[in-house]
Amino acid sequence: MITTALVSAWIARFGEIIEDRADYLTKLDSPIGDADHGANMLRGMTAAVPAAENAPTIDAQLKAVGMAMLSKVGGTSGPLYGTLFLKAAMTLGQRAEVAPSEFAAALRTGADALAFRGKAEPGDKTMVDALAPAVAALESHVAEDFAAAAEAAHRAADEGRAATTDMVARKGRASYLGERSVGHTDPGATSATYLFQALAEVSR
Amino acid sequence: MITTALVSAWIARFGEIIEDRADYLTKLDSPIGDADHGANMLRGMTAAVPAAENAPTIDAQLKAVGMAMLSKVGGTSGPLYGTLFLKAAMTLGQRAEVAPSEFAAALRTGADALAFRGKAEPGDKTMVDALAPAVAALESHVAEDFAAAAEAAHRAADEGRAATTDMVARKGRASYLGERSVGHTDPGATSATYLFQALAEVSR
Amino acid sequence: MKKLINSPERVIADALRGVEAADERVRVDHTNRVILRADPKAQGKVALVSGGGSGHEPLHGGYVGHGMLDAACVGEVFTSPTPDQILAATTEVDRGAGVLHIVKNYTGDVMNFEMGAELATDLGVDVRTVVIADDVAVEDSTYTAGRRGVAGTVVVEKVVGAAAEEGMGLGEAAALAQRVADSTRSMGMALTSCTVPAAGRPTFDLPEDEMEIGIGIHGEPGRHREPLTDAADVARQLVEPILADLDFADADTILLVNGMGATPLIELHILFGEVMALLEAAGVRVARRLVGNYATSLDMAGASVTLARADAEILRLFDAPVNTAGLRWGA
Amino acid sequence: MKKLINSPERVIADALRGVEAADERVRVDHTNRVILRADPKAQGKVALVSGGGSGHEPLHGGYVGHGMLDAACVGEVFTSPTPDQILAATTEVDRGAGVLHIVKNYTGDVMNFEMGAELATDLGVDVRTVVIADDVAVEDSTYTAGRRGVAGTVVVEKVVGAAAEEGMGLGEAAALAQRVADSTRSMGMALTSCTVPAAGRPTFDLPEDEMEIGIGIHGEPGRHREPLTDAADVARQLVEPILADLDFADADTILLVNGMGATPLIELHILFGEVMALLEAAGVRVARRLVGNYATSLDMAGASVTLARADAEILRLFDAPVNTAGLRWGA
Ligand SMILES: Nc1ncnc2c1ncn2[C@@H]1O[C@H](COP(=O)(O)OP(=O)(O)O)[C@@H](O)[C@H]1O
Ligand SMILES: Nc1ncnc2c1ncn2[C@@H]1O[C@H](COP(=O)(O)OP(=O)(O)O)[C@@H](O)[C@H]1O
Ligand SMILES: [Mg+2]
Ligand SMILES: [Mg+2]
Ligand SMILES: [Mg+2]
Ligand SMILES: [Mg+2]
Repeated sequence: MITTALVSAWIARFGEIIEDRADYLTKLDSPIGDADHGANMLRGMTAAVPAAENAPTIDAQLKAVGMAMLSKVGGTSGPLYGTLFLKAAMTLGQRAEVAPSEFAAALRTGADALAFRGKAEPGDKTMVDALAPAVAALESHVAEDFAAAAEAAHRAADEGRAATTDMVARKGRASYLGERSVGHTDPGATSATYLFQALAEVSR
Repeated sequence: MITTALVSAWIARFGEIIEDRADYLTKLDSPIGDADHGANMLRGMTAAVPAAENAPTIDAQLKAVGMAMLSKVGGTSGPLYGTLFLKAAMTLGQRAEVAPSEFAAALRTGADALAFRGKAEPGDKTMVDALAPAVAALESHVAEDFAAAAEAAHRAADEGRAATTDMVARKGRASYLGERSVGHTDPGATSATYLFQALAEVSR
Repeated sequence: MKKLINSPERVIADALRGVEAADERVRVDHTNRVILRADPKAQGKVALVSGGGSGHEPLHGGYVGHGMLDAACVGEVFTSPTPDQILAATTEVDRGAGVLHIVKNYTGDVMNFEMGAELATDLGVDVRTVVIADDVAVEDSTYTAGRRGVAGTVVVEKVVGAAAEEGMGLGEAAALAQRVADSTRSMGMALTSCTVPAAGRPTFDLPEDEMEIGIGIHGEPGRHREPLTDAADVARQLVEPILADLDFADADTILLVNGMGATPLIELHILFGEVMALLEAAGVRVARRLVGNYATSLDMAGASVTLARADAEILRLFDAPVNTAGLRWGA
Repeated sequence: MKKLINSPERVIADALRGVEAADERVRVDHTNRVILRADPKAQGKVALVSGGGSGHEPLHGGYVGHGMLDAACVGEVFTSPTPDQILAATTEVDRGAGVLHIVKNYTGDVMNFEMGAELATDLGVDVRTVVIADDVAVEDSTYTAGRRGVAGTVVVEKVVGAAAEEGMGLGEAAALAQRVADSTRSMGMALTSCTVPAAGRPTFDLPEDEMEIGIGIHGEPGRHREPLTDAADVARQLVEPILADLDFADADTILLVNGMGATPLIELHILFGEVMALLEAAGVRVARRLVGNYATSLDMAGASVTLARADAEILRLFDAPVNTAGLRWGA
């Protein structure tokens, strides 16, 4: 079962990685963006980590993370990560434990809502390129073993992230560059990969 | 005798040296001034050279140079060089030839007027430190041979210029620096040295 | 990075403290990071809310005041404000006649204002939105996020601010805003990159002998990079794409030559002279002119040109009194 | 060197062409390089002439207009204008009531204005001169050229401009100018050097982690150089020497936080907040405030603080309507 303790650990670990990699994310956001993705994510996660820790149920934890992202981040990634967590929270009842399959389905719903909000499709060179394959992998492996599924999700995210490098951006700030966006890895796809890296690490 | 041809040649040669050394003069004016002395002198001499060429008498030539400096240069050096030439011109009648001693006396009068206008004394780290010894040397050697006198004037100017390096500035922009002006050669003393270098060269 | 700040984290909080101390026309809601008129509008008038990432000052906080904005939502540097900031501003300034959101076309700004508007609508506020997309440097195609909103926003805020002050209704004000937005085109260039405080280094490297044509106000790369030329050539490269994009003949226009933040006024005047010469040669009638730092990009050196077609109504509203820190006349 | 110019030689001519095209309030005498009011003052009123080297825009040309200057003489970059420019401006604006010259205290400016005044006096114009020396960074001793005139000049031009507009006579206006000048103190600092176009390289080198305290507006070195600190410390280093130099207690003051040209407004606001906090702690009453680029130094990054003691008359004149490109209110 997925517990509030696991969710707390997941969000805390995601926060740690973001803190560690904030400079790198901002660096990725410099040539094809506006040099703030690391700072944005850090601001959000600084609020999200304690909020998740103090919520009594999983849906309340995800909602707290979503609200933190929505109200602290701004920019493009704030409403998108906010949507991801808020919509995921809505699919779960007020429970302190949920089945792995329910949890995976919740994340898929969140990721779908994010893509809808951003009007982004896989291939547009956005965080969707990491998120969509990650939640798909999580769902398809969740029946076996959650740790393995989380690991598969992280691998899928990372492959999606890596694939953004050769893509022409069609959404967000990078799209202004057209063909010149090729050769740069998308910062949002990278932060999204960390989300699943954190999940894999705490699920081991 | 000093002829209009010699004065034309003198001013033209001064203009050439200024053109050649404008960057250097501006460089000298950077650490202890405002980085414009070369540009200032160049602007003035660009107007002064043809003006001197086209004037029929020596006093008219010197007046034309003075007016060019006064109306084209601005800053500190414009009124000062302007005063030098205008006051020198006033001491001479409307003649196409003057005796070397008259010429030397005219320059001394001009240099005195300049120092008076700038309220500067030798040792203040200004152009006066080159001009005052130069005109003194010119006057004291002019009885012998003008070429030698001009040569002596140039040597005296150059020694005066070199001595400004170790002085503490008490006039002009460099004075804001106080003790920190030590170690920098004064740009105005340097351009004034070129004036006597030109005179020595054309008098040979 | 050389900046007069206390720390990258405190930039916005400290700047808002300064705005509050410097500008008697406004008050600052520090919790929500909203700059509001000290002397609110009368009941029954449409209110204008704008905002966006910081770093573009005086846009938008410097345009809060009589005849222009009622509130500006202040995001982090180059980061759009959040929905709750927008909600707070919107409910605070509503005088029962509805609120117009003026939003620059960036994915983040559009999404956050969308969500803020939804929340305000849920609370019964009548909200309309106009999205400004005046930057001709970006191709407007389905393959991009669309054109960026840049300095033309100032013209929209000025004209519609005057209309709202006169009592124009929400629907009409939104339509007017759209009309001004549709009539406005901009194009920018950079000599140097900006440096985001939290990033600590320049967003992009621009060699000492190159310039970037078509730059965005967040340091987003432009159309292309090329050797640095002169003011006459830069003027041509900014004016030509604007004139190619919209017909400015047979109309009065408002011209804004805008500095990116680190460009001295003397250079903007040189550029202005070149732009005017080109527009005269092209037969464009310039009826109103602005030159200065109106929509900046932190410490970027560079400039943009904005041209707006202006009919008699737009000119009259542009000329109406305005009393803000960034734009003031007739009051 | 990265500048929006056509060539270093053409900077002033081109900028004047731009000023003429941009500002309807003024006309430009291109031969003499003088910026004049388009709509001259009425006969019988004292006229104000200022000027100096270029590169400090909007000082002085941007302050020509109703309620402030009648003419500004435009020198080359950082080079005082010449006597014939000053003569031309003075005779052109004299309305029979005499002309006040407002001169920043630099050897070149003082000498050229002196000679210009002599020439004008010869032609029968009644000329009085006030020399502004507000920069506390420089020791005022017989061993220096005296204190520099910097941003405090704006306050003098505004206050005396209003008085002249009201019809104050020449002697009284000169005395008022002296009184305001005597009540005004400034102190500046730089994060980076400026680059004079004709020089083509920065006037001084300032390492990436250092700042210069006490800088002049021509890039003249300051009091000392030290490691870059934060806005709170910079504010303290600018405010303390000002308060140590003149007693600002028991008086209203006018506060100007001025940008050197390349400092973004967001940083000036941060500095403003820190300055206000210090002044409040010191018991100084700030009655009027300005923040922005008012007296610049080309593309220098940095800022200065100016504080002026202001009695009721000075405040009233400061508040009087002014309509210039650089300062505008009440009109
Ligand atoms: N329309 C969109 N849909 C989904 N993701 C997007 C979209 N636009 C941008 N993104 C993602 O947002 C990331 C940038 O986030 P961030 O830098 O925080 O916001 P901003 O671009 O507003 O500065 C991009 O790297 C990309 O992954
Ligand atoms: N009071 C003075 N008397 C004589 N010479 C002076 C005085 N002040 C400055 N100078 C000279 O003027 C030179 C600077 O000239 P310049 O750079 O053209 O003018 P500015 O200082 O106005 O920029 C100095 O190097 C010095 O030789
Ligand atoms: Mg970004
Ligand atoms: Mg100089
Ligand atoms: Mg951003
Ligand atoms: Mg000078």
